Amino acid sequence: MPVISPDEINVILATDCGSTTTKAIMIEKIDGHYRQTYRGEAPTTVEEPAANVTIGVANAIAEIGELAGRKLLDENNEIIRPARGNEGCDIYISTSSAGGGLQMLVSGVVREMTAASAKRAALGAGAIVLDIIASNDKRKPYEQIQRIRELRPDMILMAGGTDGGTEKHVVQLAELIAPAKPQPRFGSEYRMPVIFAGNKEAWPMVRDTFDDSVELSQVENVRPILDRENLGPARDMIHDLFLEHVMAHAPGYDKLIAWTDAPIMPTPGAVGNILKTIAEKSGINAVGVDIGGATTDVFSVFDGEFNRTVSANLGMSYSISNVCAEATMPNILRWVHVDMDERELRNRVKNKMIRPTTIPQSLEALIFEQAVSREALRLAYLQHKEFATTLKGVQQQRTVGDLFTQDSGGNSIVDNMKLDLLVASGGVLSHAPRMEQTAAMLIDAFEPEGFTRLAKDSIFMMPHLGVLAQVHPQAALEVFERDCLIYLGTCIATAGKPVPNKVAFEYRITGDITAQGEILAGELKRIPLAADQEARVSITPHRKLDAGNGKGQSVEKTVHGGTVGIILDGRGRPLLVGGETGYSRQDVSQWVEALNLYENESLVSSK
Amino acid sequence: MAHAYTPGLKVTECTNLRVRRILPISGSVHVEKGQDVQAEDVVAEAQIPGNIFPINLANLLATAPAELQNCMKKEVGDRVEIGDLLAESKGIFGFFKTQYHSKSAGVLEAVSKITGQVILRGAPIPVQVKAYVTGKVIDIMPEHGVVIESTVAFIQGIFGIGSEAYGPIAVACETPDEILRAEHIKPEMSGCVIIGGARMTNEAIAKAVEIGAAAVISGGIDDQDLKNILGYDLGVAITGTENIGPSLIITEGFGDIAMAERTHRLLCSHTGHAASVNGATQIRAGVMRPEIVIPLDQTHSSDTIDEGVVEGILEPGVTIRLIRDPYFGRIGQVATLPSEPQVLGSGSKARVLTVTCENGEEILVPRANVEIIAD
Amino acid sequence: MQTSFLHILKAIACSLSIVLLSAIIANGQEAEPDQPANVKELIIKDRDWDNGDSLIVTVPLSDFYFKKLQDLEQADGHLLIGMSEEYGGAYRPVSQFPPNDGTWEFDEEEKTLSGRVSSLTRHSHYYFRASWEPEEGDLTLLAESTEPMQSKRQWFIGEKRNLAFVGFVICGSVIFFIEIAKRGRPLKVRKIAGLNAVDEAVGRATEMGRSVLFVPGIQDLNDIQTIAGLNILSHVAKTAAEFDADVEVPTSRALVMTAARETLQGSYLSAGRPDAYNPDLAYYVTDEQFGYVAAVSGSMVREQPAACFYMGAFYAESLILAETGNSIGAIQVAGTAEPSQLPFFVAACDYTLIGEELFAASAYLSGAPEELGSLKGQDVGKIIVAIGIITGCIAATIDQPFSFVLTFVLIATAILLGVWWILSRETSQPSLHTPG
Amino acid sequence: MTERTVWTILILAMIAMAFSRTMFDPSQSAGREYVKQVDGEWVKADLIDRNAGIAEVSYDRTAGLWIAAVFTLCIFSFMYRDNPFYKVAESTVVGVSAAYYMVVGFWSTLVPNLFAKLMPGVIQQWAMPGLSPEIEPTGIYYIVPLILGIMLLMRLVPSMSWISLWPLAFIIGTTAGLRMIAYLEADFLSQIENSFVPLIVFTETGIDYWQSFQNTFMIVSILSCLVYFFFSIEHKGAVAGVSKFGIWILMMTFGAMFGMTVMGRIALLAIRLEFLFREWMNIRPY
Repeated sequence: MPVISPDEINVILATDCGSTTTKAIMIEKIDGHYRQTYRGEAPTTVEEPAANVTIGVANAIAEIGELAGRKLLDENNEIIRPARGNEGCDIYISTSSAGGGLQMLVSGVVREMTAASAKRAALGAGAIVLDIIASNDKRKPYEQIQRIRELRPDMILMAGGTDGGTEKHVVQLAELIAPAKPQPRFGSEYRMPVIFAGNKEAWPMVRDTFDDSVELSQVENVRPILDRENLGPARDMIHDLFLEHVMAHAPGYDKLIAWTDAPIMPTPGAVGNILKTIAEKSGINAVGVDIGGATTDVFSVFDGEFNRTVSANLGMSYSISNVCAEATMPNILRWVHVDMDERELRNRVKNKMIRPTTIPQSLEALIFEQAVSREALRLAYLQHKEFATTLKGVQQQRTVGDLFTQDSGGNSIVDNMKLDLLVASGGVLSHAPRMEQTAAMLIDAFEPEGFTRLAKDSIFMMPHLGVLAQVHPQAALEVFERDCLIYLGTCIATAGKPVPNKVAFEYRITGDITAQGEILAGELKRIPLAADQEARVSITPHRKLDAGNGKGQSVEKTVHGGTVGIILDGRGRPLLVGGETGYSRQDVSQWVEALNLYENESLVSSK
Repeated sequence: MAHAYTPGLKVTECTNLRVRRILPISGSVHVEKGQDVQAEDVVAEAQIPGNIFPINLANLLATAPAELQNCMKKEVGDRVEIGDLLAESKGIFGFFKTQYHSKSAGVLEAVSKITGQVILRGAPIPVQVKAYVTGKVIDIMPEHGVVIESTVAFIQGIFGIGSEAYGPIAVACETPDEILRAEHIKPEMSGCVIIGGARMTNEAIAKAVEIGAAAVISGGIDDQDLKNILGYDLGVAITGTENIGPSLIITEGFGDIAMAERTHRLLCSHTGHAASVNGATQIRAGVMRPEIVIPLDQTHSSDTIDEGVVEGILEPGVTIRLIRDPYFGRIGQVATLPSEPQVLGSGSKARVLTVTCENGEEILVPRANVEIIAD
Repeated sequence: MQTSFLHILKAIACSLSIVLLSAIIANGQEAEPDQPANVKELIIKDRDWDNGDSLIVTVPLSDFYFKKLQDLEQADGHLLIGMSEEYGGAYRPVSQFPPNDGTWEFDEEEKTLSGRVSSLTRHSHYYFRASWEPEEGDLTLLAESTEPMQSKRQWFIGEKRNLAFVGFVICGSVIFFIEIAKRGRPLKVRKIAGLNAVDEAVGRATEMGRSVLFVPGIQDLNDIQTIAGLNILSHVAKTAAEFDADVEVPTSRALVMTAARETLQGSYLSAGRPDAYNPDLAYYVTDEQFGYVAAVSGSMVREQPAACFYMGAFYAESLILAETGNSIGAIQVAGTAEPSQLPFFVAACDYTLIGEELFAASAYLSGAPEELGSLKGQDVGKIIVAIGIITGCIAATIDQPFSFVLTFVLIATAILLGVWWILSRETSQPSLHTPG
Repeated sequence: MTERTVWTILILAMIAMAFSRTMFDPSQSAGREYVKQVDGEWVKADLIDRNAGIAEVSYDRTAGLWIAAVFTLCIFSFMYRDNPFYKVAESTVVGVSAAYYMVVGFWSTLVPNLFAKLMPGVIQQWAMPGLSPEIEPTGIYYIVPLILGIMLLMRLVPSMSWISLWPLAFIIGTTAGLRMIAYLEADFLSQIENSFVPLIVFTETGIDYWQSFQNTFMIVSILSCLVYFFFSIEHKGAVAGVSKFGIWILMMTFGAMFGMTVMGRIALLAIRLEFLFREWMNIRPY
């Protein structure tokens, strides 16, 4: 790969090979700033008949080339580098989630401890974790072996034991995995990569347990002592092996690897990378979500702690039926303010599942789909909160005074009150006809508290920027701030259960706009504030509610606008909708009206 | 752009079908290149290593794992039967010996010095791969499988449950819009591939299970009925391992929907012919649709297709089916393909096309919501 | 554990029936026909509803003495009851009137005075004499019994009816709640801080390749705390079995060791890992308190368990154990009902179950209907205590009889509860409906 | 290496000191036990007896004194860390006490309470000469504990170990039953009764405010502690406040008890040190 100094980079080409489409973007240096300029798309060509990923990549790049009037590919369909005049680009980078991305099996001793660390390492590296084998997963050894056999992961990560800790359990796990002889997904052309990131003293025994049929490697322990996690080495090793083994055996990837100027990253890993970089640079807590057809990824950075979860079967097309099964129909329909026939809907859901590419045509279908997405996001976030916890198994240092607040480890580090930025991406969120709908879905599903800025990834270029951040962080940051995010506005909400018919909070806005007033319990109000505007908002909540400074304490902050503006949310947290105690359908209709979510008056009033 | 790629389901009267029949692990192939095979012939066979029975012998004998080696009465590699003395502890002064008699049969595979675990491996599990379609072996992948080619009538369904099944075709519903009810299913259809019309009812499926049908094929199914049959709400469209008796295939979708006229006609024209059916569906990357394969007697000269996704080109005049509400299930012809995206009722902008329905009505739908009915 | 407890329950039932049967037989033997007193002077009756240690002596009095005794101001002497094992033998005084110790009663119509004579031995024959003992001068024999009298034991001791009532209410509510729990009604128990730490502590031990130490106190099996400790052991051991970690249980009583082994085996069985059970892990050390402590803390320092549980009755050893555990960096969870030892555990352990939380803990952990029900029943007992204390204090304050105040307190409580119930029905609705 | 040297020197020095003290103690009482004979029994002699010349050194008691002192030091050595000296002391204590309790159990429980009841004749001849050889009428009932005991021992026979569950159940069951009555009576009713105090104490001159406050505070404390131990209600809202108060009361109690017990422990330590300094080494500050 040619080494170019970052200053000389003017034209950057980035692709993301998804499982169905390959998306390419071009970033150019204009007036000293990096801007994203053109984008192209083409179907991914990993599977038959093309069976060569570079064809799709070339098609997408060709589209950019046409749009930009720039010659990017030569006669052999190879990328022209470096950029010269109106030809070529300086660097080319790519991510990949084609063929289902990187699928891993992880193992650890205690499910909540080393196995959780191993899972975090794998998820952080951008993998989908197929299963976790742990000593206490309540399965019998033969069931575990059966499971290992059934799965066809791309890679296995073994953890377990602190350094100097248990050897017995670690070797026992190895004794389960070795005889099961796991088969890699992409045929038998290569040996299954197995990474050992457990008790280093157990390594010789683990090594003896495996024979030559696997590619065994060792990295530093993910949990050298129980009180500390060390995920970096394992993540790096996963990336290396992903390239070396998994990618290299997918059709056409050898060529793609040769093209790129930076190692290919799994798409979710790249998204996490950019989010982490942004949160670090701006000193904020951020949550990102990518809701796809089959899975929903949630990324969070709280106090510098990065976490990612993949909710494998929560998605809007392939998995839509599963969302309905998990959330149950009544929970979905509580977000719907018009009458719908449940039996009919069930069949529609299944039809969407078997024909996942269809899009809602009628308003009614859109309303339903957005209701489903609220539940999918809510469930995914719930899973994320359960997973993103402080470490478990840490000895507590206590004084006598602590006796009566005996907390244990493993509390969620996700705190909606501390959340500063919520970024949405994925079809149903990005392609919603109105930004208000995106904002409403985010607020209803994630229930942000206090002051939270909402944004959406305009054309899902976070993966590209994630890889770019590795080679050229400055360019990645500039593009992220200028072109990647479309700010929707700021949600201001109070935590706690508001007293019905009482004022939830009073607000006073100064700055580019001025306004003041009261928000009643259960009320939702939108105040327009454009993306380039700023305002100072002061909130005085009811004495039972908390806006960030404690119950009844007022909070003042500067907020940024967006296409939607400021959303003042007096519905309280947790947000209870439906059922007999929650907000009624009438309330939901009022919210729809307040945010002007859907145009069709006849539908809105036909409740 | 005057055309677009859309998914479509193959419904072909006559085609050359190549199927790859691959073993999950390497084994032996029983046929030779050029050989004619019947659908239910076993073409390849492999032995999956047997189940593993880990036994924590060190604990059972109350000895240290390191000493376990000395207590073993069987060597690694020895055959162990149920009740065999597997190990005996040394005891004190030759007294108080503890014995362990094996509770499972297998081959002693390993004795661990660290964990005190002994691993017995049960008898290998044979896996057989059948030919699936009657045809000719055209390629052999040594130790892995074969490719079989056959001239067939080939019909893809949209969704199915259950795995491979074989049987003669028996028509239960004479018209494609007739709902498949229990009374349509006769006892003589036992072992047959039953062809229904529109939705298959819960009772009809129950009857099919009762008489032991090989498969039931119909236009649609109600989600509630599917839930009743499976016993759970299907979340993800990855099927093939269900074991309800007959394999079920729906050709159009969920709800009250008639089977496509052409599909029904094709299936009826092969009444009595042997068919191979596979209900396995996987709607994910690497999509797999259920299929009905009816081998034809004589070799026709026609296009060769591989199993897999079929893509067609959307052009004016092409017959399509609308696959999304509010027009779900309607069939029509592409009238125009406006190149500019248009705003839909939902407020979204999307690429659209206009369709002339069978009743002459012209409607505007997003291109994503149509499906080519291939021929 | 479940199965062994079933066995134990069955065993209790059988043993009880054996004991009852033998008691009935024994009682039948001792019942002898009543000898009617043919001499009329003293009427001796067995006292009803007692333990068989007292008789009622009724002294028929002449008008002279009756008046004299009724008017205490005038009495210039005592009525003395003498008792002897043989007729005409040495009568020793066993009771006198006045003063009235609360057992003496006048009968105006019959002109008699009845009193109780206690601390008698069953099966023994007694003769009585009632004499007048003036302040100065000799005794005057007023009446005597000529036939021997025996005291008899009844099935129930009437005086303890309060106890019986409270016992029945508490046991009844325990059984009631057990039945409710068995019918599948979810019984909520509040979170007990520190219990969730069991998984964490055992997990830590597993990961670090160390053992889990469980000390069930230093008392024998007849201490209820030891039993509660063993109940918690069953949960700890089950968790450990799932994690495949070793639980070491040094005991200071042989019986506790036996019970601990039983518990461990049951836990390993119910965790589906009977092969991982190693009886040697529960062992007897010594009965000697400090010998035991020395051995346990020695082994703690040597084997460095990563998790230590102290559940049961502890005395002076609590601080030694807890400090040793703390020094080796183990997660420690303690629970005891010995008030004097709680401060040490609180100071040195990560989590402490205080007093009754120890007993509640096993119910909370298992969620078994029997245990949850008994916990709920005990809560009923606590309500009784609270009502009793409040009533007693009010009674003491306004100087009225206890039962009188109790009536009012109960009525007030009932009214308040009723109002609360009605109000809560109106305002609150069932929680968010989540079907499926 | 250096550590070992240091410790060797220290220990040798200690031994040397102990011996030199024993040798050169001016009163000749360090490291020795004197005895005198009173009515044919040997009892401990004090300084006066020695001055009177009726005491003599008892070698076996002196050995006992040294063993006690050395073991005390061995146990103290645990304060530094685990070491072989501690292990020796620990094992000895454990072994001796276990054996001791076994013997005690046999002679003070089994023999007089079981065998003596069942076969007094044999026991009289063999172990308890004071016993009446006649079997008591109730003696035969003791066959039941004997059978239960034997059943308990069935644990040693693996195939019949289930039998031992029965006596175990009997023990647990009867204990629970007996304890419950005792508990209800002693802890439940009597404790309730003891807390019956007037909340407002009237005296002849009016209200005794201090006493009233004390009583009220006590009752409120009891009730709030009771709320803390009430498991049916989640600690939220008002209940949380009350139980928090209960917690504070508990904490104060714990603090007081902590102090008291620590004082007790220090006294124990003092006794041990006193033994070492005075009885063993005869070092007295006066």
